[in-house]
Amino acid sequence: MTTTIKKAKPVETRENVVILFAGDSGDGIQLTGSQFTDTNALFGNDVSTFPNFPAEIRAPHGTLAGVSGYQLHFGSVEIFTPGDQADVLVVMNAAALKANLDKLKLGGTIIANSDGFEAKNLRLAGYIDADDPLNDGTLENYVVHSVDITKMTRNALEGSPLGMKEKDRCKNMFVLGFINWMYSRENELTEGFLNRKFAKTPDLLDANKRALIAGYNFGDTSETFTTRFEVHPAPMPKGTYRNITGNQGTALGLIAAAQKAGLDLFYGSYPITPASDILHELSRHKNFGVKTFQAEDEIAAICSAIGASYGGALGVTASSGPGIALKGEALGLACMLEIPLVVINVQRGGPSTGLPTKTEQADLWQAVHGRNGEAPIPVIAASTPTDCFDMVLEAARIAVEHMTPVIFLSDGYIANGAEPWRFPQSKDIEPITPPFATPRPVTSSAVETPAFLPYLRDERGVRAWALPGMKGLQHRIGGLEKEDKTGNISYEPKNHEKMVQLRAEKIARIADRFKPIRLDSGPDNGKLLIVGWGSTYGAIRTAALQLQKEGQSVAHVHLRHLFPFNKGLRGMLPRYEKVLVPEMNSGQLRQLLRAEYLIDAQGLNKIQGMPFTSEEIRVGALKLLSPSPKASATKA
Amino acid sequence: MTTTIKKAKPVETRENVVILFAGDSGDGIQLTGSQFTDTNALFGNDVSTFPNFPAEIRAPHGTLAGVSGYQLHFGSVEIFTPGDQADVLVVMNAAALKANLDKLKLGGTIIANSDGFEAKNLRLAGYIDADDPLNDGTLENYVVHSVDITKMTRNALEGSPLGMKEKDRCKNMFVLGFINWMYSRENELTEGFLNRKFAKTPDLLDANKRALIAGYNFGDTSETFTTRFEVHPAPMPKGTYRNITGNQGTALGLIAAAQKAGLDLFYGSYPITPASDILHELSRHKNFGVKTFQAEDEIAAICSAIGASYGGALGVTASSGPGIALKGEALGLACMLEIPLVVINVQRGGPSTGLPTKTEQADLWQAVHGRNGEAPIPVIAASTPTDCFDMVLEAARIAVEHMTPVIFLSDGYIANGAEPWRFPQSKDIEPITPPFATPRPVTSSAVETPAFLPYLRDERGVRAWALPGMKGLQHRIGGLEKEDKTGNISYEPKNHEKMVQLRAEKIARIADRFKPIRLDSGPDNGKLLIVGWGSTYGAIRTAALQLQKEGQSVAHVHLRHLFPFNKGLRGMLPRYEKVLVPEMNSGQLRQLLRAEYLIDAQGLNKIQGMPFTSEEIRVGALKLLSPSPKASATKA
Amino acid sequence: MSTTNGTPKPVVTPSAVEGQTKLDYSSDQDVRWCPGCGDYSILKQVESVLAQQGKPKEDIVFISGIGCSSRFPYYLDTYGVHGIHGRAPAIASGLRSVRPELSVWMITGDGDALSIGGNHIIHLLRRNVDLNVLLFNNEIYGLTKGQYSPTSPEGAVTRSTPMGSVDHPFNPLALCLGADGSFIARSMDRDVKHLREILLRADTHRGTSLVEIYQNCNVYNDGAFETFTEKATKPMHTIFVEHGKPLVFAAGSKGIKLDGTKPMIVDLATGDASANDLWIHDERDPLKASLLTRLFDDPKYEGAMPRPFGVFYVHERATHETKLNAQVALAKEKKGVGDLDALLRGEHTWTIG
Amino acid sequence: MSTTNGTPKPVVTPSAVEGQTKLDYSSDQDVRWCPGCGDYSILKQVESVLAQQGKPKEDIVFISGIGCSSRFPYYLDTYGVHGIHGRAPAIASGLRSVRPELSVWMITGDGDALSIGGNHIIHLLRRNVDLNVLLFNNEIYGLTKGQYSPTSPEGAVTRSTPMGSVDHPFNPLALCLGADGSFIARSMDRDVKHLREILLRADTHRGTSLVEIYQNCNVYNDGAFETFTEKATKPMHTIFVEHGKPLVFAAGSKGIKLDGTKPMIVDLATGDASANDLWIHDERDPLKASLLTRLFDDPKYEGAMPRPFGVFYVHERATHETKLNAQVALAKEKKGVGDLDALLRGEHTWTIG
Ligand SMILES: Cc1ncc(C[n+]2csc(CCOP(=O)(O)OP(=O)(O)O)c2C)c(N)n1
Ligand SMILES: Cc1ncc(C[n+]2csc(CCOP(=O)(O)OP(=O)(O)O)c2C)c(N)n1
Ligand code: SF4
Ligand code: SF4
Ligand SMILES: [Mg+2]
Ligand SMILES: [Mg+2]
Repeated sequence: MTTTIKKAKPVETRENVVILFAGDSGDGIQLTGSQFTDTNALFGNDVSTFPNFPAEIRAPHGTLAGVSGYQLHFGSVEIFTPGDQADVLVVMNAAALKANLDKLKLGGTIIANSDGFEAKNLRLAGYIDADDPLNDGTLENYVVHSVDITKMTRNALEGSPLGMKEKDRCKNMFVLGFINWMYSRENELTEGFLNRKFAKTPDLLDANKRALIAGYNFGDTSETFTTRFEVHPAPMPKGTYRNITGNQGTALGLIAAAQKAGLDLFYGSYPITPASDILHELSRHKNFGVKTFQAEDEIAAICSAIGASYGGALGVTASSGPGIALKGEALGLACMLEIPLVVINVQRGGPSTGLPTKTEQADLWQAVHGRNGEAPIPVIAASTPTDCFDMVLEAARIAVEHMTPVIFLSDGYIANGAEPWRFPQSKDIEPITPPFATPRPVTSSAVETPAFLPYLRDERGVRAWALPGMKGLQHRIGGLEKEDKTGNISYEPKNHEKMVQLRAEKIARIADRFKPIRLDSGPDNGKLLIVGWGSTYGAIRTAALQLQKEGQSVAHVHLRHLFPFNKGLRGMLPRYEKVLVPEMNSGQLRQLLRAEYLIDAQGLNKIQGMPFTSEEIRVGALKLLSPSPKASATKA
Repeated sequence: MTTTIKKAKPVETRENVVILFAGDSGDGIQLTGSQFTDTNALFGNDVSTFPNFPAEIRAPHGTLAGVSGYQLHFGSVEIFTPGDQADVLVVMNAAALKANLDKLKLGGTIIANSDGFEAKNLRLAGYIDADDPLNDGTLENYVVHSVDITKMTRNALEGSPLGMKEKDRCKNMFVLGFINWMYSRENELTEGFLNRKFAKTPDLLDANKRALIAGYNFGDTSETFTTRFEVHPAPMPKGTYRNITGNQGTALGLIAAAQKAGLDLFYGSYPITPASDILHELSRHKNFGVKTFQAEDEIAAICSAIGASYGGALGVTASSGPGIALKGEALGLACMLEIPLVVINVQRGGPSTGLPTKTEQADLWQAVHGRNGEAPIPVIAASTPTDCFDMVLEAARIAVEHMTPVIFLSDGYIANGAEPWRFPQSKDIEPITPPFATPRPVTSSAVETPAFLPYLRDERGVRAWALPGMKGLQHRIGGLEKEDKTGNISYEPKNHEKMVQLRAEKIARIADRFKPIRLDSGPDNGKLLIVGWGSTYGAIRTAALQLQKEGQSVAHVHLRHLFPFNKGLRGMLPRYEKVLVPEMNSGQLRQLLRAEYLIDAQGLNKIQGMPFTSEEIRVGALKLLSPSPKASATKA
Repeated sequence: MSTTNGTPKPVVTPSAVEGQTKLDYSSDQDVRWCPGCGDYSILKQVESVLAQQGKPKEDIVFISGIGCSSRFPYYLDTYGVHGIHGRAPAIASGLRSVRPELSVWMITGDGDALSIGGNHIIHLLRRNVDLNVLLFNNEIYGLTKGQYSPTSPEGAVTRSTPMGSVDHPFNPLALCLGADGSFIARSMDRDVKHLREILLRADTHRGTSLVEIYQNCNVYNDGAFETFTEKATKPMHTIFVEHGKPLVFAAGSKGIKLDGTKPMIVDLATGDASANDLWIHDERDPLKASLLTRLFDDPKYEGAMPRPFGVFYVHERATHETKLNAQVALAKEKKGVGDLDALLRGEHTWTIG
Repeated sequence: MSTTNGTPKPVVTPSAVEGQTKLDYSSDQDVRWCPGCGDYSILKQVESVLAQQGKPKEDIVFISGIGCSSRFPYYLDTYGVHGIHGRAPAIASGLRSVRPELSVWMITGDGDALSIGGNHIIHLLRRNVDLNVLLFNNEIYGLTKGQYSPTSPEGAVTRSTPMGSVDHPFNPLALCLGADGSFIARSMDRDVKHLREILLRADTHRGTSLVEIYQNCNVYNDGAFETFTEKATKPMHTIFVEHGKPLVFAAGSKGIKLDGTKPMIVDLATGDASANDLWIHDERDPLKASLLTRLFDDPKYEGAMPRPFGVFYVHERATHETKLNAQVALAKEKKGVGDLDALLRGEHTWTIG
């Protein structure tokens, strides 16, 4: 059914809204958030989300450790981040409030489930002698709506055959219904979703729908809510859109690459947060010839992918920092074998096991330098959820066409975050051309056949891909140094030096195919260039545009190729007085830039397992532009 | 017995001599070489050696792949390298000649075992239609002595009960005896060695001695050898010396460190060339409380060492490039746990399996950057065989006193090379002080005890070492991010950033204890500074001294601390117009220097699995000093 | 810390350490497993066993890998290392080599021990390092939210196998016995009395005591073992073996006898077989033990053999650390305690000036 | 390369590929093992088996790890990968997943397979990937010049154990059986006829065919197996088992019978026991197979059981790649061959402008 919007209550228009849903891991917060996201996206808003999961282990209900959050930024304008601060904070219990209050802007609105503020909840949340923040004035700087969501949901579900526990699980639908009302959105999309999800369990379907509608109607009827809001569609480029997370984008990009190369996709992986979802997604698409192999460990994962590539598939492996650390030796082998391989690192907080569910960019050095011997491997990074699709496709293209392993860097922030995607048409994706060798007639005796040269190179320094089964091309390859052209084992000093150089040149030449470098925004020379990479894109772009509005001479370039660099960078950097490199690490890209271009690049570093806010970038840039006390130094 | 030197034949004095012994792996070349080395060292010469093993796999007799070489440089002057070119080349067969002729200086002397130049040998060595180089004039630019060593050895052993095969195995002793004569050395030391080695096999003892003496007497009596040579003792610093290889030095340094720290030494390792000899050496010294554990793989090796350190021993692990690649994840754990650990990398040719028996310096990036997350770990490199002792001791000292893993870099060249060592007295080695925590009385109930703070730090940022068994200090540590001081798991954003900084500062502060940086030679400002690290020391020092003799404004500094750098470097580098960084890699230290100091350091890179010759360094430096056609560009 | 030979664990009577109650061994950290997780009951039994054994807390170390189960050490007020995934056996081996007097427990999961840690486990077992290894088998990867593990049955539908797993699972105890483990046992989270007994046996055994514990992950693999744990089905589908006792189950109504090497179920109620014909469990017989590990039928199938629980096999052989430390002692005895100066000087020296 | 379901290996008669002689399968690289190394004879037998099977060279792949043994692939004119230490099983598993029609052999050593590669081997065996695995067991690390390996006997004095090894060695076949291997066999370099037979059996088995081959390293561990290989001692110390035949040895003068689960040697010459009483070898019986693997006495000891050679166990079960590819086929059949555009568009879309 479709609820009809009574225009009873006044409607205010907003350009953009940041709403943060928070509750117990069990409260279905992620679902509420993603449903509201889809609804707004479908409506035509631009959106950006940031799901913030509790630490891997599920904590006791009601504790701070158990709080799950979902932040959504939607608007009638272009959106690049989930928003620095929330306009509205929806909390299902006391812990959710305590954990997220600092993310709400002063004067912001709090919608609290009063039932989650019982003495017990307050104690669990660590409110000293269980003072109820909803009533003790601590929230006087905010607009607080305290609603007994639990009770109202139960009422709405009277007569339902469900047990109390199951009924209470519908709370999140009540909230969603209410928020839909509040932002003048229909329940339609969610109803469709529920119809599919609970097709086999009519009682649950009925209950969830009733809660959803009850929430909507509550908004309509309740006295406490006097106004509702409207966020008009955003002026997005014409086209058809869908919503997508970074890990979905990565999975789809891999399938597209394999299809476009005419290869089977082999994905050898060992589960690890936050990379596992790529495995989950790919395992659902076997009808694309996708073969997923859950290996016994990360070493077996990459080695199985190497074996698959040797057999003529697109071999891919993925992990996060600790798992990538285990792949170093095999990466060296792939580099020696010179076969296609895509290695995905969905970065998380480190070092060691670190902060598995938090985001970070501290594996760049590992990607560029983390191997024994001279083992150059291209490194590519995605900057947004949708960019994951484009960049992993680029990684696969380079791997296959240049016969080399390629490292693709993502991180927990964009891997789990979602944004609208104007997905491409298959036909518009450029095909990938594997440099297959051409089989040769076999003669009955090996002696007579002129030896096949597996390490003969074309003008780009790329060798041919000879697959088992191809007649007359039998050859042996391995990790020992090879003789030029023949690939036979060779310890000859000059040959070793030559091979090291040939491998290095092959990788260096890949830069020849890159598109000319272009600024993301700003003047092509001036006071300050902000150089970013990876998931900091949205925050930097927002800050850069803001600074430009403010009349500052600031430009922004975002690197997708971390190794080799885009050749245009050499000319671009000197055109600015200063260079700022914001990173969620201690300055790893900065170190690479300084060594390569001998420029005194400055760092803006945040290592908190949380993405930058655009304000942090703006302040950091201002400090560099005019080291004045004005721009208060929010140490990022 | 002692042979008396008849002064019958004229004796010429030489300042220094480079002699290269070469033959089949089976010919006992390494023994001949090391015995002659010891004899000369004992006599008082300065010496430097370079054993050059065939590829791991034993090749068919007489083939090029099977050639084993041992180069010795000894003199009455200071010696820093095994010598660029040989004065004398001793070859047991045709393959040995073919493989090594290019290492002999024009006009040099060849002593060839004619029996090793039969048609079969010539074919195996790849001499086209088996032309005998000894007679076809190819050697006209050299002084050739063709001697049937096999026959003469057999003659000398007439009547010995040994079989022909065993008799022939004494050839190397004949050669040694002859060379002893040629350079006016006694057989004494070798006789003593034989007495010990063959104590239980009198026949072998007798045969080897007879061959040794026969060789000596042959020199004395044979007509073909008209002169002998004399190399006077070198003016070495007063003191008592022994000969030592880098791997021996490393093993002894570890034992010394453990003794000086009052700890047991636990060495967890998995065999790999060229690191295995450290394991072999240590396993012979269990009476020092040394426990060697041959783990199932490199990961288990480092983890067992971590477990041992946790238990209060000095935990050490070692490998070479490919094995080190496997230790990255566990290194991150050690960095998080903040416990002592020494990780040794005896570098070899890479990438991947690469050139296992050849030398290289291409694992520096891996050591400094090769981990996930922000995981700073001190990196120290040895520059000569004896320096291995000092530097691994330094590594252990830092590991224990600063509670951190430390990476110690050696390489195949110094690991197997030998030089005289003026070994220290135990009492002169500064003690190492582990920062043990002090146990506390236990009360019967956990609740009452004030919590112990395992991550409380002293002024250097170092935490205390609390060992299992210490009362009242029970605590739990692991790889997840920790709360400051308590060490409890914490995902709190600001805490993470703080911990990352605390760990980084702790490592940075280690530089406070370094001795002031000093030049190895040359003026403290000028045209060119050569910055070296690791095993290139001898070649660079020789070249630098030579260039200074030639009046060039060249200085040489050699880095032992690769991370953190010696603070003095910042002031030193700008005092020279140019900086040259010779490395057996593509420029890894150069990259680190450029990033840190923004200086346009130039590289001189050789990646051939072979050490630099001092001439290569000299020419490289001259090119930079005056890019003139004169200094022919021997591309290193 | 200078080390001693593998000294026997101090056999301490409960009273030995004054006034230690069970609570004593639990730490101040709040336990963070999902409500209802089988891990809680295992933690409880371990605490109770520690209390009974009464060893001083500071002489006990818990070492784990990564996984829900591997959070275990944080909850005990002993020394503890939460290691990296799969590597606990190596960490523990190093520790015991240098501190053989400590009591060391290792906590691991089916993924931690049998997937990434498989190699370390089998080498641990063959070396026979003196540890109590508790393998929490929930047939799933819990911490990473529900992928199949090496013990998940073929066809298991999990987050990484929407069409069902194609991997034939390990028979963990068969594998451990194949690796020459010296103590092999199985218990379950739900039978706390049995679990406690087995843990006690494990703690007293000198060598690697491997205990597989069926543990319910009520979030990602709920009920994986219910046939063995639930009242209704437990009697018919489980058999609790005890040394020297015949193999009887189903409340004494059924037994297992051996026809040569072939186990067969016999009915004891209908007197057509008597207890004397039955297979008598002998913990010391490696051959019979391997037959026991093969009683691994899927209970879903008609005529499935009951799943054995208890101590399958015990074999006293020297531990790795005992032999290692004995060599050190012997070396010191033969060569004398190392003299650093003699070592540095070596064999040949020469003096200048 | 699009892949097919695990198609049965083409059963090719020797004549199938015209004029292929044994020599045909050897490459142009000169073999670089030490003179006298046992590896030579194994290479010879493999070449002969390849020739007999007569598969096209380009359809054969040899994959190895690192070690003397692992140089093997270079010497054959087939496709080959000389991998990294211990990881050949993973490389081979990936290859077979995407190319099930190829014939893949894996060459490994006791260190490569059982030390660093132990985990991959046991997972390979449980998954039952269709490979012929030749495990060259010389009870030493050859390539790194003589350290002890996981199969070296306790007390072995090697370069890394001057006082003798303190590690209890693996019983390789017991371990492999414990990992549910589907084909378990043992042979030796010196008995070329037997070796050849076993290799043929291995090549025809569908699944992971694990063949342990006793191989003499005459440089670092000479004579490790001489009791089993030398004329004088071989008869008394070896027993060659064949399916359906009684366990007899010592030139028919002795046999082994089973007393329950206990093997005992009986004398056939003195008629106090007859062939009928003997243990009849049944390749399909996993329990008996595990008893066979336990005949592992050190021949040095009085009354030691003879060491069995031959095929211990064979079990036909679906290979991993067959099941994997079947799922792909099924998915295509059910959902239709993937349509990229449909995938990219997903479930909810909206259009602007
Ligand atoms: C090197 C590495 N790889 C992967 C992971 C991710 N990971 C953590 S625990 C785990 C498996 C957990 O399963 P199990 O061992 O059965 O423990 P459980 O959670 O079921 O108790 C995995 C794959 C990791 N932390 N480190
Ligand atoms: C990662 C890694 N670790 C260690 C080595 C060194 N290594 C090469 S072969 C080998 C063991 C060889 O023994 P085995 O597998 O029994 O083969 P064999 O030489 O005896 O045939 C070792 C330790 C290596 N190459 N790579
Ligand atoms: S996920 Fe499963 S195993 Fe982990 S804590 Fe929850 S219930 Fe226990
Ligand atoms: S070292 Fe041993 S195994 Fe290796 S080639 Fe030589 S004899 Fe064979
Ligand atoms: Mg589990
Ligand atoms: Mg071996």
